[in-house]
Amino acid sequence: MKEKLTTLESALSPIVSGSSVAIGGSLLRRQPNAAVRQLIRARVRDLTVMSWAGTTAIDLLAAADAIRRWEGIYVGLFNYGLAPNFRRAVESGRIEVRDFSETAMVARLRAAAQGMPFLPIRTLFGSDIAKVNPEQIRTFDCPFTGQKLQAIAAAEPDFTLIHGYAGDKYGNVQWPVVRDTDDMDQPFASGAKRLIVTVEKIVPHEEIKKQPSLTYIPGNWVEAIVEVPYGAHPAACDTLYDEDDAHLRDYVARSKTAEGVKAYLDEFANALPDHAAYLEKCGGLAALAALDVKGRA
Amino acid sequence: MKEKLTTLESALSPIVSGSSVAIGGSLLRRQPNAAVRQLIRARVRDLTVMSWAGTTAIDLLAAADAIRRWEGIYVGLFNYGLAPNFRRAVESGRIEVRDFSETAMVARLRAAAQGMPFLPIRTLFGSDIAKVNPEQIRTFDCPFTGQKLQAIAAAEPDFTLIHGYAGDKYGNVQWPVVRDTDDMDQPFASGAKRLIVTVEKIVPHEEIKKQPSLTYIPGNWVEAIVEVPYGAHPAACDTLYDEDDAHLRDYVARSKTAEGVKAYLDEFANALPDHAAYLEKCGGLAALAALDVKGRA
Amino acid sequence: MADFTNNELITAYLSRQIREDDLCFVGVGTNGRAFTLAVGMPLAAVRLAQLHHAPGAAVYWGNLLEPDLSVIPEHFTQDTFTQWQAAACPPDTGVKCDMLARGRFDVSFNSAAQLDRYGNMNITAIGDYRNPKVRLVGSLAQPEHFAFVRRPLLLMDLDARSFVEKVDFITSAGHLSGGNSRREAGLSEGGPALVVTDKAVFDFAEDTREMRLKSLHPGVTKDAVLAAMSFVPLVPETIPETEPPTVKELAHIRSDIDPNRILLKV
Amino acid sequence: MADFTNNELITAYLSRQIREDDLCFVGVGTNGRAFTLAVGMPLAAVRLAQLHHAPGAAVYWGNLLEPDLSVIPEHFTQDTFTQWQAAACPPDTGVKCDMLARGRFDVSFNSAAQLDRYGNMNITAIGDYRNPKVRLVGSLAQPEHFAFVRRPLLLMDLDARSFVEKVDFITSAGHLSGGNSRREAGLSEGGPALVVTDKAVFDFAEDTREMRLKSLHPGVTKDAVLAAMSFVPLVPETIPETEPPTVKELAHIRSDIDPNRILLKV
Repeated sequence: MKEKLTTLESALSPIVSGSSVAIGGSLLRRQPNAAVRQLIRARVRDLTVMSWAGTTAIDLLAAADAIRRWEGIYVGLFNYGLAPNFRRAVESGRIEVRDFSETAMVARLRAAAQGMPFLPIRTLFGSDIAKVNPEQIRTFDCPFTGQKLQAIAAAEPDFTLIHGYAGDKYGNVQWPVVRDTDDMDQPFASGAKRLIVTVEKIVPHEEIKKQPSLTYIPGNWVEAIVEVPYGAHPAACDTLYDEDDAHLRDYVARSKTAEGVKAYLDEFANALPDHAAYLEKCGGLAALAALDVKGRA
Repeated sequence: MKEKLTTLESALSPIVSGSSVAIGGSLLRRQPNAAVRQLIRARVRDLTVMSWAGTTAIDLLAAADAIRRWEGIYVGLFNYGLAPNFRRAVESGRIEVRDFSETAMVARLRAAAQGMPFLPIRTLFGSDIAKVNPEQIRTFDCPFTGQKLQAIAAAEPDFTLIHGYAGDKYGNVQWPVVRDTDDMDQPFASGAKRLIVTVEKIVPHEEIKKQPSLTYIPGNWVEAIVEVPYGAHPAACDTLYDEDDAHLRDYVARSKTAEGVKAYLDEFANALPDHAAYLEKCGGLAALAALDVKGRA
Repeated sequence: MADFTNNELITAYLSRQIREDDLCFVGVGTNGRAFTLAVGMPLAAVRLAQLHHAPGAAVYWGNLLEPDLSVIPEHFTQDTFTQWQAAACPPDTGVKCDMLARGRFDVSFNSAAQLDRYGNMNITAIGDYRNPKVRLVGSLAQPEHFAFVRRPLLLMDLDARSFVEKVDFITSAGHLSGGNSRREAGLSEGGPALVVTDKAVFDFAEDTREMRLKSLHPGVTKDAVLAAMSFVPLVPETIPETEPPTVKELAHIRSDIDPNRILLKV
Repeated sequence: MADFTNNELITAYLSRQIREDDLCFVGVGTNGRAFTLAVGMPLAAVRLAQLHHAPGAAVYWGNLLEPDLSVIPEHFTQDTFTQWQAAACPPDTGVKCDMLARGRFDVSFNSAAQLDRYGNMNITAIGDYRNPKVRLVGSLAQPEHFAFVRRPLLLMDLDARSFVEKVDFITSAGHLSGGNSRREAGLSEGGPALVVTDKAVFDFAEDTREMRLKSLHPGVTKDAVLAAMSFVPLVPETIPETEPPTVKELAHIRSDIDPNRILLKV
């Protein structure tokens, strides 16, 4: 097996301005926020970003003016309301959006995983989602029944970023048996061209290979793996730690203005050399442990 | 939740001559053989049978002259050679076959699960598998790229039969964390119209709901669930018991002739009232325990 | 009258829409009043149906299929969801999408920023899509609900900004421009069935598919309803009162389902 | 010569076809000589490549991705597979199919009941499809291997019944009728790369795509090869000898990989 363990800086260095990037996680779970802060530090711009239910990762990138186009099912802050910076950027015309409903986005991810240029659905008849996007959503006739169907173009991002629970140095990433599965991280990984994974913890391969069915991202699919404890902060990593309510409230408050969030980004991303410094800035591992939920090993 | 626990006889009684039935398991794992012996006892005929890598279940049904048509990726007896009774029936013209390669069969199952009349692949250009089956495999043009693709018709069996590890009375079936996953039981279940599941053991719902991510067949999809210990015998149920080598050798030997296997079927299916009698006929639970592998609870 | 709250009235009403063995979609998000509308009353309504007349009714909530609704925790952080017990927790959300497209859902609970005369809804953008006045959250599975669920139930507070003549963006196609237009667009029958608000209940006329006042909540006048809408719905000659909760229903809600007023808080 | 077995020769030859980071498909089935061809020599060849020159080479075997090949058990019952350790064991076989269709595999090991001049193969039926003389197993993922794997390697004993002018049924499309016919049918480049037999190795001519004698195993004559085939392949003027295993390769095979002769038994 090939060793793929590296640093956040090195793993993300291929992502340059203008790249397309799929971002995993869903709602306040497993947002790859440590990776996103590194992209912000690296001053990457003009990204095409794809997501499932995106929250902090997308809004942080929007705040940093790193997104040119977004495609996905949702951007918001879950129970913290609309995504303030994403919203501001869309309303000001800086971010172009293309919406996909859930079956449509699922079709896009599965098409990529299956090596197909499209998959069919029949959800979006009559919806303006299809009307505004003839480039990626087209009506065609079923070759068997003749009935009208909608072809949804495959999602083919240059890079895919996922934050996971635990992995080995070969890039094999495992999930716990009991977990919150309300996301599309495995389908995102299945269809990825260049897959970069951050995990809470690197564990020995000997542990991984005892329970191979817990590996949801095989190392064979992975280009680089990085250990970033609390890598989803201020969002949660289910089974390990909860969302940081105080931090999120502060983020929302400071995001009321572009200046406010600029100061936030300077403080929590740009002024810091790396993820370790971010953790210190957030009070260090001792303070962050207050977010831990039972079960964190 | 709705209670779905019943007997093999009652669960299978809706399957009548002429029905189409998808049969789960793969190679010598989790063949729903107890259910198949019940179908044989019930003298069901003219079935259209779909399978992944079918072995004992398909060959037993063929031996009983219960199959009119088969569609799938493989029928054989794995390391016990070709499937003698299936082979005889196909060669004599009693069973009509339509072959599907693995991506084609996967497309059929996923199409059914997704409520689609077809899914696209691009595997079978130049293959006679497509040439002999224009009813279910058709070339069409990608609505985006214009490239040639092949549409594979959804698998829409009337019934789906799966043998699983453990379930509750509501039909929720769970797998162990470490298992042999080389099969398509979950995709078969996802696309089923009427899903009938046999399991090695009925466990309390309280056990199931503690680890909901181990439920691979939600009770919501299930019409009936039946407890049949050693329900895959003489095939294996991975993590619980191995294949019965002596029984399989005897079966293969007796299957050399139609008369031979007729006697086998009389002895192990027709002459017996139920699965309990079959287990007794095979030496009872004490003898069968010799097949157990470590881990059987 | 008034020995029950408006939330109790709505919850009991919704529960009566749920039939034996129905599979119901409930969302997970938001807080405050939006939580009550999107999560609290729907969960309470299904639980009430389970206890009252539909023991086989089930919920798909987040990615939990048939979650145990017998105990409701005080707070909903991530770990609350992680540890929630359920019959099944499929490997990813794609399974739920497949079940939607396959027509396995009977009921969904929906709400929107805008809803129009024909039950088209908008959670995507206010104003022009490419240059929006307000960018909303996107679409989630709301288009799927209107396309595939047998009886989508809308649950929204009546408000002239939300109940508009024509939505700015059709996220979910309801009855489109009425009549047969939904079928002509390629959608199956179905679409939004009922709109349950804090003041009244609406359905959609069988022929024109226009929104129609179906019942007024106890103490609410027709004029109060019309004043809170930007279009005039069909109004029948006689409008019945929304049937209030029974003593038994109230007892279930108060004692068994939501004793700590988590679900029906605001 | 002859201080190595034919199986060792083939295994070492195959291992040299495997390059660093190659992902290789290996089957799981059968017993006796068929096991050696389908499972034993392929597994041994990949393991040899890992030890010798391609530490990043990987196997997808059954539904195990990167199984631990460092210890080979005596018997292969179901439980042997169940307990085999690996980097990953995806939720169902569909994941492997997707990886095939996505072009993630570099090498596959294949064998067939019939193989023809253009590398088309048949594991479905001998005789007429609808009225076969012999019904075989079907197709499995053999069509996928020839359609999507970069370098499919055929591993078959040379036999006039197997090496036929034209297969009765094209399960897997090889180079079809030669020349550009494979591309014209809609398939990507690729298709069968090498045919490794117990007597000789074949490749396919760059222009006509006809099977071509590439090397003779030590001690085997051209005539012995042609006598074991039902068609005459392309035969170059000079035919090199199949390169024998090195001392180092033999040591790996005998001491590290297959000390108990499970994989290269028959």
